[in-house]
Amino acid sequence: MLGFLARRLALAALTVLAVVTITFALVHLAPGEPMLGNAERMRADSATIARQRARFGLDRPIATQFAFYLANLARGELGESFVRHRPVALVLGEALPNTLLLGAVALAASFLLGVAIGSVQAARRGTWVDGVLSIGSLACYSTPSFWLGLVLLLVFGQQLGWLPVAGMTDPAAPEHVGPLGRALDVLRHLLLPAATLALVNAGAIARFERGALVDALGAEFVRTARAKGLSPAAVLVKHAGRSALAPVLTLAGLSVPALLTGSVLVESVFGWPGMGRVTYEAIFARDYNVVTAAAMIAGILVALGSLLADLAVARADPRQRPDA
Amino acid sequence: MTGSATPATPATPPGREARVPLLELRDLRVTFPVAGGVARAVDGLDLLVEAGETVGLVGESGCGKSVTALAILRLVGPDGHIAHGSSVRLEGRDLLALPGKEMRAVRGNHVALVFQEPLSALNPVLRIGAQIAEAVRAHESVTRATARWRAIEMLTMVGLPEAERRARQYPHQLSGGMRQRVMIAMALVCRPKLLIADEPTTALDVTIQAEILELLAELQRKLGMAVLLITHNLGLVAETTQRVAVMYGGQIVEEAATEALFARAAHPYTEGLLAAVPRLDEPRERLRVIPGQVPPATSWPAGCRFHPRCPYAWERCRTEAPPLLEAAPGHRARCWLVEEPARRTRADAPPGEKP
Amino acid sequence: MSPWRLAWRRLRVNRAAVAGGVLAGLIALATIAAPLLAPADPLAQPDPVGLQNLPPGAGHLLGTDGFSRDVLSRTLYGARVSLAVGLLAALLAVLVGGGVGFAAGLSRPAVDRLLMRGVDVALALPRVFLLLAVFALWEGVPLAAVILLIAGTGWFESSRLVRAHVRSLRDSDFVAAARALGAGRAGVARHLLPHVGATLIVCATLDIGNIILLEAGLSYLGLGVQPPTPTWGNMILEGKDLLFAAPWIALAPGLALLFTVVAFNLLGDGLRDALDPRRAR
Amino acid sequence: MTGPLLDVRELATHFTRRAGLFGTRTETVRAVNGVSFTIGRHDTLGLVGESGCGKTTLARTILRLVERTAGEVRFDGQDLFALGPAALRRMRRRMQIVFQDPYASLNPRMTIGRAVREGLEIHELARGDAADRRVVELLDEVGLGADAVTRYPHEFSGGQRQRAVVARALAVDPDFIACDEPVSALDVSVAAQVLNLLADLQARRGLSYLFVSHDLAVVRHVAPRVAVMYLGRFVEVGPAAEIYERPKHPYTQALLSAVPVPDPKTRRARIILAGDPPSPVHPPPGCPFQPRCHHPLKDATCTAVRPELRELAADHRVACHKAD
Amino acid sequence: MRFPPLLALTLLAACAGGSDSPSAGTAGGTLVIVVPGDGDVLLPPVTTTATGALVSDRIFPRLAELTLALNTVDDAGYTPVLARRWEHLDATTLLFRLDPRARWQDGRPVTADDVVFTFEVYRDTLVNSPLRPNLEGIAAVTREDSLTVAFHFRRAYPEQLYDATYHLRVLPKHLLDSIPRGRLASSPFGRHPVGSGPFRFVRWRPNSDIVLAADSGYFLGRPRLDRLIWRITPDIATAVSMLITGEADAMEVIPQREEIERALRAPALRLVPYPSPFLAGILFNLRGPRGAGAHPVFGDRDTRRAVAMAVDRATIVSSVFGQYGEVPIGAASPMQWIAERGAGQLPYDPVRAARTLEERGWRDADGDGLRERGGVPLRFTLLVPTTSRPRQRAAVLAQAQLRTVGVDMRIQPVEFTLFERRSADGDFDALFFSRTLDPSPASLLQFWSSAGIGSNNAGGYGSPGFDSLVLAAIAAPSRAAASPLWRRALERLNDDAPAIFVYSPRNHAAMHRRFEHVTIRPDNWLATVAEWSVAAGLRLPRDRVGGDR
Repeated sequence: MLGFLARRLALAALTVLAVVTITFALVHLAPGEPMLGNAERMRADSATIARQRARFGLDRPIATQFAFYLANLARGELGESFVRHRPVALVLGEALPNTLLLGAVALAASFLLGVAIGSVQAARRGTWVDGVLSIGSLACYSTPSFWLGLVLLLVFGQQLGWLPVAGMTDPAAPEHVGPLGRALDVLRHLLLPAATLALVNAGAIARFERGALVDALGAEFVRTARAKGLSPAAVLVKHAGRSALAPVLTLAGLSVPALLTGSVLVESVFGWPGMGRVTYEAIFARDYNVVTAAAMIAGILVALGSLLADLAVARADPRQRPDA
Repeated sequence: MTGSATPATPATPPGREARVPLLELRDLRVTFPVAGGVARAVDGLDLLVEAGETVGLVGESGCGKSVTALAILRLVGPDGHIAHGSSVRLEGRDLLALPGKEMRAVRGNHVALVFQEPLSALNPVLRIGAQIAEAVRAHESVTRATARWRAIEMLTMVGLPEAERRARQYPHQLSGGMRQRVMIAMALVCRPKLLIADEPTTALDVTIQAEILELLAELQRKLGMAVLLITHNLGLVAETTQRVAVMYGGQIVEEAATEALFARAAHPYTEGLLAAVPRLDEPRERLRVIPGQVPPATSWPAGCRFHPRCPYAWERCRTEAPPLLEAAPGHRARCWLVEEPARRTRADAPPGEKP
Repeated sequence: MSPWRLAWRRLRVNRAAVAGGVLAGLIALATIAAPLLAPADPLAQPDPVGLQNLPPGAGHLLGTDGFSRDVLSRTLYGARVSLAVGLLAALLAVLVGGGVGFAAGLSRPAVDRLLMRGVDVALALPRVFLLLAVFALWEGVPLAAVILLIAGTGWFESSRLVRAHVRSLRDSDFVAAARALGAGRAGVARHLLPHVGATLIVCATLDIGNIILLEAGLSYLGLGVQPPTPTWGNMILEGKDLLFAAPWIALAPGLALLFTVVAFNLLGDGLRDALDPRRAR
Repeated sequence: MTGPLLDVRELATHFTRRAGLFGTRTETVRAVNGVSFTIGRHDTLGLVGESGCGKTTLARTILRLVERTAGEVRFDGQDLFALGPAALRRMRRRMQIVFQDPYASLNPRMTIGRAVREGLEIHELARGDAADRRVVELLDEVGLGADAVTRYPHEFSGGQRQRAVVARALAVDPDFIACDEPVSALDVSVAAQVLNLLADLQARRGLSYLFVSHDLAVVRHVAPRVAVMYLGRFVEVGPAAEIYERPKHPYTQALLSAVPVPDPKTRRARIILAGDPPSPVHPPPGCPFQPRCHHPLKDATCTAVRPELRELAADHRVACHKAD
Repeated sequence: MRFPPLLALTLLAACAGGSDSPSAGTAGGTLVIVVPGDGDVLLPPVTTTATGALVSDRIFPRLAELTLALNTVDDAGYTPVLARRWEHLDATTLLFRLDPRARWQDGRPVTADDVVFTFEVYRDTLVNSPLRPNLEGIAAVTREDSLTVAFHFRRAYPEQLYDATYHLRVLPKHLLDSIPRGRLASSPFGRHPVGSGPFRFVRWRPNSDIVLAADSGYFLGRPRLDRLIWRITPDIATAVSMLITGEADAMEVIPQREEIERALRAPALRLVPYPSPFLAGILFNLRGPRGAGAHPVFGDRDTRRAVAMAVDRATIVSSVFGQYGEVPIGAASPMQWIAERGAGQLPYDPVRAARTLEERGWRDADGDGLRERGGVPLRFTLLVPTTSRPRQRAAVLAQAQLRTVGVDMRIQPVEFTLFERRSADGDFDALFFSRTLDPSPASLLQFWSSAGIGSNNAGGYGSPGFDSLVLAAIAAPSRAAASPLWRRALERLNDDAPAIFVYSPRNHAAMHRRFEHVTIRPDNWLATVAEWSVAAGLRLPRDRVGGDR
């Protein structure tokens, strides 16, 4: 088990190093200047720019810069944002929990929803219910998230007025509402963006769950369970469902990149103060340090997702436990 | 023996007419939709099993014997369809007419199944103790702890050492023989009246097979249940059953007391089968073979289903489907030879075999 | 009957797959025939004041956009880029992925492990993030480069699938038999290629939908193919600002996108079922 | 030419495999662990054993489909493991193999004709029309019609496929065929057809067989000499009549006693073995069979010293300290 | 909460009279402003974002403020803020007397030292304030006594007061002195500023919101509103939705016609029009590649004029902005006082444009509908920043119009920083610029004079005649004297057509109807926000939270 973890962590570290290297090369080799970021009001002369470049070490050869960057990274320093004039760790540290909240809720919701839909489909396979849900989940899966987000915003935010259209909290709300009130406020703001991400992802999970369940329902142990006299629900949930869990968990773990991608689009539609937006803005502003660090965090999250999926699979399927 | 052409009802052992048989199958028909049409996997099958006896159901792959086992418990769905007019009676109760809930009360409780491949028949992600306890709780309102205790007791009974520890293990952590013991424990934990064992030892090595057979015999003695043993292995049938039914083409083609059948097979298929098996006890230079292949279940031949492969077949066999005919008391065969025994003219030479 | 024809038979009776195939075919046909079908020049701006943002009606079946351009014509022409990117990138991705996977599957363990470790790492790269960075940082990336980049970052999954497939087949009895007959590596490869081909066809079909979505997402962020050339992504982008005022501008390409992706997914699912070796027995 | 056709000496084949899903341990499977025997021309050696005893690995190692760990295999005097690629390829013409599963041993995407033709082409035995004619001849020899040439494996039954597999092996006109459980997957009536076919071919072509099976009755039927294998080693080798009538090794005895005989009149006492066969990863010390041995004389020697094969009767050798 | 429009108006009228003087009883209200981007740092000299400037401007006041008339030349156009009075000692010295009541929000008085310190910060190259170039006219700032500072100018000119007050927002020396100048932007102070203005900093949640509260100790009187909240929402459609649902109250400008119309349908919203400081157009590069020689197309004045005449600016404005935009008269934005009617750009005349092009040798020889000369096609590439939808829309419209006279204009959307870089390097054929102009027309000099070549005059237009006209106008002592000079300068520019001035939006701030006393100064739309209020009867729950906490 420990050996397995060590190997996986080594692989994850390798991945993160690759991400950092590629991103670093990408942003530093690209045309454009970070020091001109948001320069509409900035009328700096070339000497000033040169001094700024020197201050951030941008005048040195790229290999040297990379060596410095890695050295700093090893000390846990991510550098400073050129645009926000703040340590990158702070900039991303504030945004990351928000994205994690959104992503985790969306992941959990999409998992539950996807498994539920897939289960109903598998239980009613071949019927019109299956057909309708099939088309529905395929349509969800095939819908661009930005588009779905706008539609949900229009319907539930603007037309029906049930939910706030943007932001993570209501900054104008009274501050004496207490922790519960604040949590409810966040929840209300969370619903639409999380639903957007969850619906798209749930489409994928439902399709997968249905397939895994139909396979499992054809397995001999399901026949055994039925021969024991179990009810169809018990057979579906306890026997087929349990054994279909592992592949679906894997898929859920692997959907971390998709959620990260979705967060870039969805966060800007719903004004969610998360990492996707910070990253997107940083790319355009050529805020090198933020871009590289964000890529690194994304890489860590992706690696973590697949690691957690593996652990969850080992939990769900005793055959796949390392000590089995 | 008369040459009566009237279809015989399933054999009822003499002296038991008054009693309701444990299991009675009448005109069982099961169909499956397939790409090329409809497969008639079981096609008019009659079979009786009395309480406490061991009956063998023998046949080669594709003859419909496993489908029969599943059909008894209405487990052929969702693809399989049990035709209207079929009847499956357990102690007189028509199982095919039962509502779903009552049918579930029969499964595992009155009639239990043991399958061929214990590794795939056990749920890989559940502990074996839980899988057995689940069977108890499905039929009896007992506490979780009681069900668990019953499971461990049953595991001990099937000879699993360290039952308590094993109950916490998963199927993949057991050997093949142990897995099959678990399957048997699971089937018997509710003390069923009938155990249907579908090729229970085929996936096992011969030494393990011997263990399991001993175990089954012992448990049958202890628990007094009837066993329907489904197998392709004639040796197994000979050693363990009292009565045998041979299946071919979705039907019973011969049925008799075990000794009678092995002593003198009435149906040419049974005869061919016995001759084709390499024998440990009496080595032969050359095996007799049944020529050709089993026809697909979508298109059984007209007349006798075995006639294209039968060395004795004559015109009548090609056109008229024979019913089960009584060749001797308690010995029936689905063959016109029963009526026209003179036609069983065959030299020592095996039937026309392709080079 | 050959396995391909069998697969074709199975595909033909799969209603969802047939619907997907027909839809995909119609979309492809409409794309090719866009100059014949489109009622107007997709770039023409007959009257950007008087005829702008017209709702769907007799003159313009799907209305006009903010420039008075015909939305139907633009949607038809927009399919060209979306489909070209989807088809070409998917094709390229599965060819590269298939090649690497095939090579890894047949290579010595050391080479195989090296290739697959590389793919493991690559799979964990945040793909969209990197594409975003490239398209944002380099201006005016040409279409060919867009296709190459999407394909170049999208072949890892298929290489893993193919490698796993090759591995499983490599240990099969028929390969052992071929080796016993004296077949060398090329001979074994010849045995395996048709099997891998089936995997690749399924991969590619399912990939098309994903890539079309990806391209739309990038276009939506203002990257990728540039105006006035219509693509579904940049049409949605243009229409997005007017989503509330003139919803048809974004709705038309959005639905076209949805239908296309659904069509290719249905077809891909059907192909997978039809080509499944487990069903080939 | 003198000498045996096949001469196997102290052959051992071990596999290293990664254990557990995550492959953090490695373990060595001693599938074949020091086996010697010979097969003459027009001769058959039957090899029986239960699953996992190494019999299939042995068959594959002899054909060099698997690389050996130790020992040597001489075919017609030539050291098989000393051959270069070209020489090995020439040698393959003379040795062929028939597998257990006729479904798996034919490429489902290749016609029967192409499968049979493959060997002809590789060894340039025939081309063009001549090859076509030869394929039809071969198919005819195994009892398949000429129409099989253009058909695919899935269109045939198991028995027919096994005939096609035999035709493929015959195409290169071999001297020796390793038959690895050739009829285990077939129904009784069909198995008899294939067994008869193999016997006919041997008679007609003067072939030699290594006939591997778990079914003692089948082996008795086809082989004048039989070897019993347990945990990677031969425990008993000798003439069939000797072994079946007077088994010396307790394992052979148990094996024979366990086979059900299709005759209700003969009831014999089965010897029930204790426990399961040990894993070939951790073979027990001393005699590999001792943990399950029921021999009344079993003692400390059995658990300490591994018995070698010793000749107890003419050509009848047994690896047991206590056998007599 | 929404109001029926009639009721809202009535209430508005009813309350308008009574609440003139802010007192504790009538104070209240929360203004939620939706903005597209987050701020960077809340420190006026170093912020480079619009949000950073808008927020920090509320915390850090100037010495004096322009009145709504935006008369930059006349000293009477200013109202006192931190400086109670000012006087010209001589032609190059301006003396400010600070208001003794002015206090920093930590209680310390605002002193002359703070002003001197402020000037040093703005001028320091290490600080690298974007506003530094605007202070070149000021030689030094000196402390006369604790409440008096003197500004020393290099030359005598009419806009000295403007330069001394407009660009500088006074900073607290006692809080900033210890911070190295190069680190000012990244100092914690920039995230938790302490100023001397009407609003205090409360909270900043990155990418989410920034909250300011009324400072009850503000020496010029507590603002009527309790709180100002900026909500950061990058998506314009979402932002407008927030206005409609009432999640936000105000937005500086809605950039597209369709969105404006959508907002107008919301009964609780009204639009407050104000002249735009904004000007956008197509700038031609007159220089050849790498600044050498003349541009093959735009080096020729007649060709430029022809291209300009081929673009139907009125149609573009109608299409993109409808009634919410206008065609500028030239290089001045509508906000600037020199932008009075009379002067005008070249007319839209495609026939004349085509004729001119023919005369200059640009003919369609190969019949593809596009002109060429000597085998060289009449083709150029227009850079448009990806961030601006209106510019992209206008470019696509212009592209189609130019095609009809045989000019092949290719649009290349480029990411904003790259756009800036290529603009600065002169690496373009043409680009779609957009500028927020200062109230003072003097800023025209840097964009169009020969002296500006190499910095802000990206197109390389240089005309001695224009230069001398502008210099004379800047030196003119009054608007009346300067006006004809400016007019001639603008006409000169239009005749030479170094650019096509395509649009100025007619800005409309979106505003919830419950706010009253709303006036908007075009150069800084929240300049008077301290005077805005919400009548007690119209208050929403969020208006009753209370201000000074």
